[in-house]
Amino acid sequence: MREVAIDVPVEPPKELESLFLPVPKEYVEEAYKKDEFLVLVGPQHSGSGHMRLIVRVKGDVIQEVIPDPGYVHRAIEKLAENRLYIQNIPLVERPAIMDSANLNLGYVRAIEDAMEIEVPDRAKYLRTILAELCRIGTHLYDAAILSVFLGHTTGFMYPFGIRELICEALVKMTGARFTSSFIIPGGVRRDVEKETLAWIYSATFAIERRLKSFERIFIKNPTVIARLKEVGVLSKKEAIEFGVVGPFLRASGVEYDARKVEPYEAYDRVDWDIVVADEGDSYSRLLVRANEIGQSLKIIRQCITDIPEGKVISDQICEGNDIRGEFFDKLADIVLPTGEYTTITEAGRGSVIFTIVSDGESNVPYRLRIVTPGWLYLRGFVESLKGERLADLQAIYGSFGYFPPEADR
Amino acid sequence: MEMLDALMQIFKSNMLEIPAIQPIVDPLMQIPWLNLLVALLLWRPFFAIVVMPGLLVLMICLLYIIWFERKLTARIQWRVGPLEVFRPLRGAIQALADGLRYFFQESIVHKEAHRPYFVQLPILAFIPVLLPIAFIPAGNVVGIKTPYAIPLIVAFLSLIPITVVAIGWASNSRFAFIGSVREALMYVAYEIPFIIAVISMIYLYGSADPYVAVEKQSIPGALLNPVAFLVFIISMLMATSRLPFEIPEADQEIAFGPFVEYSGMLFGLVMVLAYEKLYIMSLLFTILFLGGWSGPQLAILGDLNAPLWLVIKTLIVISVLVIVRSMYARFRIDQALRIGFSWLLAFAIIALAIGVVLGYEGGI
Amino acid sequence: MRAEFKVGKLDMLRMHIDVIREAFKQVIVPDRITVEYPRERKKYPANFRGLIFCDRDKCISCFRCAHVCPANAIQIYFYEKAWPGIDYTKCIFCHFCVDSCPTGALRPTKIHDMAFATMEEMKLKATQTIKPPEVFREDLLVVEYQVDEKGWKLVRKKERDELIVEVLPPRIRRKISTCVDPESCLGCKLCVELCPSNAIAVDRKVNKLKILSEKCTGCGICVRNCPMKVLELKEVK
Amino acid sequence: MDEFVKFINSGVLAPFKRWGTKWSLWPVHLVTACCGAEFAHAFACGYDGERIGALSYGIARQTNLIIVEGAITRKMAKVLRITWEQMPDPKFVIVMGACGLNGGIFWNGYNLVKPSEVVPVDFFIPGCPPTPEALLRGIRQLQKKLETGDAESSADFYDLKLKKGKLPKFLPKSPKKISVNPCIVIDRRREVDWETGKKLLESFKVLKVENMVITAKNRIALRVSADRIREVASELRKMGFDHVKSVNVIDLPAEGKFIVEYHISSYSIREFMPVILNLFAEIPRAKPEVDSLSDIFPSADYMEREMQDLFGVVFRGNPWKGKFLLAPDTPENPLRKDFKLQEEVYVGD
Repeated sequence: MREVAIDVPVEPPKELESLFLPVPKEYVEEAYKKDEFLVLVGPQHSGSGHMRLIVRVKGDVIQEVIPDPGYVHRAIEKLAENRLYIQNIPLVERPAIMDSANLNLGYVRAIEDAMEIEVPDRAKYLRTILAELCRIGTHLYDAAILSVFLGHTTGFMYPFGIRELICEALVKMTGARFTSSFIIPGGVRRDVEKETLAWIYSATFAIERRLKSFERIFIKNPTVIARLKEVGVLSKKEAIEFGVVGPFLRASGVEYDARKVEPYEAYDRVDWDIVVADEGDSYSRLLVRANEIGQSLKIIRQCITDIPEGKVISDQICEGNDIRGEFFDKLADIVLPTGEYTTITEAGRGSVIFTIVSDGESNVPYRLRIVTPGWLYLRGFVESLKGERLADLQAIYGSFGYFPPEADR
Repeated sequence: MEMLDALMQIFKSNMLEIPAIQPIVDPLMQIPWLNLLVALLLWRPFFAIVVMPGLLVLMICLLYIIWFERKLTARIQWRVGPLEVFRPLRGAIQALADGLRYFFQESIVHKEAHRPYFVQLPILAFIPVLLPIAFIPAGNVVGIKTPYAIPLIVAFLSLIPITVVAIGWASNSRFAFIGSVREALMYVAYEIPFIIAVISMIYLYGSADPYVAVEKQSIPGALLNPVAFLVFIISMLMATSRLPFEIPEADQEIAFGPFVEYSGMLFGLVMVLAYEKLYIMSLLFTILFLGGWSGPQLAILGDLNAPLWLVIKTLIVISVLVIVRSMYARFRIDQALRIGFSWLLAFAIIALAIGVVLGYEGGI
Repeated sequence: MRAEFKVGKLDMLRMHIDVIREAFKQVIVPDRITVEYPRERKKYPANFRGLIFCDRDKCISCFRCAHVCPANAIQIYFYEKAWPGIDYTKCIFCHFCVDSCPTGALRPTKIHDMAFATMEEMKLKATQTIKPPEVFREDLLVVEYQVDEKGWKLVRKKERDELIVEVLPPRIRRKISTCVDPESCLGCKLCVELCPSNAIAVDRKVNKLKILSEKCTGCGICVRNCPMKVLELKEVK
Repeated sequence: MDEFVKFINSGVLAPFKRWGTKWSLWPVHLVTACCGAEFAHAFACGYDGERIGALSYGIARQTNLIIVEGAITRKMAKVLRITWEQMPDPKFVIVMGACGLNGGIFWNGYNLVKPSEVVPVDFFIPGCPPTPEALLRGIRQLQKKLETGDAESSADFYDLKLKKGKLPKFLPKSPKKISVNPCIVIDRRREVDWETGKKLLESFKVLKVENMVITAKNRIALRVSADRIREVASELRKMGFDHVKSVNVIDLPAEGKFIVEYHISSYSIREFMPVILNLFAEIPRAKPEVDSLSDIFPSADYMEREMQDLFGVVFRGNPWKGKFLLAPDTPENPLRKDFKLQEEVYVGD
């Protein structure tokens, strides 16, 4: 029990009213008059991430949910306006570090689109492998969070165990467990050796084997099915209305995947299917993602078998095949032509949109707009909570895999 | 002095006979004063309540259950579990470290809590949890011998949820309130099938006396009335709020429900409440369904055979129960209530029918 | 492809059995994958992005690392020569600086497990970056993941992993600065002032640059700062 | 009471207390940012923090360790402080990740607070994110501190004693080139081979927009005047463009205007799925008001609120008032160009 005397610039609120911040006082009073009461879920709550949900319940049934995001708003859009294009690569990865390659890819594609850089085939395949690894990782992460929200700790451990393999694959390829910063305009930072690719190829089988265990103990667990079936239903019409994205849109029956709709990298050269479900409930959201992992593994295997030899970085950027030693010289002075460039990329949790506005003279973006999937499906998530029970809040939260750092940026 | 002699006589008249430790006990009994202590310790009622299957074993059991639960869960979850705290014993004293930490941690009573009740209730809750120990017999080692032991144990067990609800009320917090309501609802859902299952076994044995129950189990009760066995297990899971019925204190939903505001030693107390309840219920379960203290006798252990068998069987029951935790997700409250009121109740009535039929004319 | 899963009553029972079977299988033969960290250490590949140190002799004070750092964690400190100090309270281990270093002076290591009691000691001055730190280690074993078609195993070896790796330096090309368009030169002498190795002189009579190739380190500061962009780095043998 | 506390801390029982606390450091579930992923890895089966006695647990009251996982924003700082105050003594704080130490990559962001200014911190772990090993190292160091009483860093840097050199008169300028008079053209025409686009442009003629241009394959920019934006949007809605992918505001202080953009696309018509329409209007900077589209496209609602926060552009008709994403004490309209961030420093002293 040490004496602690520190100078604290941020004081805890003296009165509890300011904790209700986004809700006016009258709202609270009105709720109490109707014999309903407000439950604050989060941010320090073991069933929520870094956001708060103000839940108005009547008995056990949720009447309305007001989201209070912004607990992880780190001003990425502002910072990006103040940094070189190349310095923004680590920055744009940070919203969702388990999905770093997909976010990175979206940003880099916007630059390549503006500068009209032709990316070599080998780099395209490597990027695809990296993006799919991250996608598997994200889906596993969300499944793990869902299971811990349902009180199923084994279901939390298994995906995180499998994720260790994904992390190891990323380390072997890029040198970092999460934030790879590996994709640069014109290609990738360095070539990946044959042995590493072979390792990843066999790792896909190991992942598949372990996933069977996970499927038996969690996905096809009767208690899990009881908790998730017909909970948080989002019909096709609602899903479109609220602009839900990614696997959650597909779970509601819309066959939309940016990888098919506007193919990029090597996605049009490999054979894979869009996974769709019709029910739109929490369980189909889980199932869609579980099946997508299988598709991603298929893509990775095809990519590793088909990968061509050759350069990994475009001639327009660098003559050699290794950017090391010339990274600054070749990439620091990127200036995009005037205009607005928008790319749409399918990240793990849905489409991520990067809009770069360039003034044609600066080597920093004039404005970088990032719309992450989390931010897009927040509305749908909040709407699907209405009319469900309080205990279902966590089930739906988990089934959407809502990741506040991604949403808040 | 005379009073001491009288006491000594009482103790001696009802002393445990354990051939294995007799060579140690005999010389000790010659020493004045110390002999009184040894006699007290070996006095059957005292031994039953304080040592075995009472408080001491309960404590060891608690440490064991918590460690075993964590270790087994870890094993299923591809990991190791508590280890580094004491490597030679594979981290077996982890629960001790946690207990010590809780013991020395600050106990916060927050501003809005009902202060006296908030502090007293966790201690009060121990009365219904610990009282049944006095009535649980292990062979001829028993605290209070009564033919109505089984109904009494059930009656005391039914008091525990009331203290939990009161704890939630005294905490005066939103999640604690929701947790209390859930506890109350769950209580109704499991208590009726649970009591019916016990009654069916009483019918079956023709007596509420544990001695009769154990005597009549030449075939274990689990085989005689498997339906009651099932109902008992499920309601035991519900009563001790273990997954998949960990609803009143659902960590991720309502943040440990009634216990959300407790900290330090008080939390240590409320946390072990469920485990103690589990221990008592498992003892009852062993007596009713697994033949109680009957088992191969070792002559050298004498009277100790019975409690030893009882505890061993109980530990096996608990060990099997903890595995459920790592297999199932948590049900929702309405689903659990539906299970309690429909399936469980139906099965309980079937069990009662089986009990009545088999136990026709004064038991099997 | 449709993700569907229809369940009947009998399937429920089968699924219950599956769950129980899986759990008991793990109890009997656990698929354990834990790396017991303080005692063991996972072997990371040589390209792992860990702590960075600076080979002072190779450094040409070119400011590339400081300029490329996305977190502004690198500052150049001036002593008898100038080389970078790294602020680990900001460093994000992206190794853009290592990739930018034209001479291979910045060297990566595999050191990544550190905890500090204060933030001050993490802000490294240039004098502290010239050697990798002494790290407190408790590890006795090295673990590697082995995967094949059959599954995933942990292979343990009794050895200590060497954390300071000799990463092959990239192709180092010696470059020197040259004036490609002397007509456009304003003669502002900014390059002369900037040059850290005093390799540029101005011929007063013709107002022309003279770059001493033996002194020029090829740092490129003059090239990047020239207002008229008349300078260029040229490769020499 | 003080004597009692003193006795517990230094009396006969103190070793037991220290031992118990050492092997039972339970971190509270306070996920603050993305380092939470590595935190989870450290406590999942790959590294298993429970091995060394640390069990991740739900509620502040029952734990004794906060692991600050990365960036602490202004909103979260309050929560961190409240959580810390809820915890019973003895309690400890470990900060992991560069963002939590000194801001890391977000060092000059407007919404970041240093955790070390909010709560007393025992150990700092560098990395972005730190590996699970690094986090476990932090817990080990804390255990060591509990055992021996003094905090020790796990790495020792060599220090060369050198005399300070003289700073040169001129220092290299920053690599950033920022245009003084930026010229922004949203609808720059690009020649692409795109049949559907040409057809679409034909069909958009009925909208009577000011300008429509194919800016790239699958991208069309539609310029409208600010007062017609609702009209055009509802027409587009009828044509099958059913959701908004992004709402964007571009600040042009030199020209005294904001550009408000809606990126509209379709999920219901397969042919239009890849198409992203950029519907944009210019509004004066002095009176930044524009009609909200949130009733036509409910998907635009939250993004309009966000833009309201970040730029101070008022969307008439959006029911939300007040801050949505930002904390009350964040600077006003931080994404406007006149809000300047701290500049980088390249030379150490």
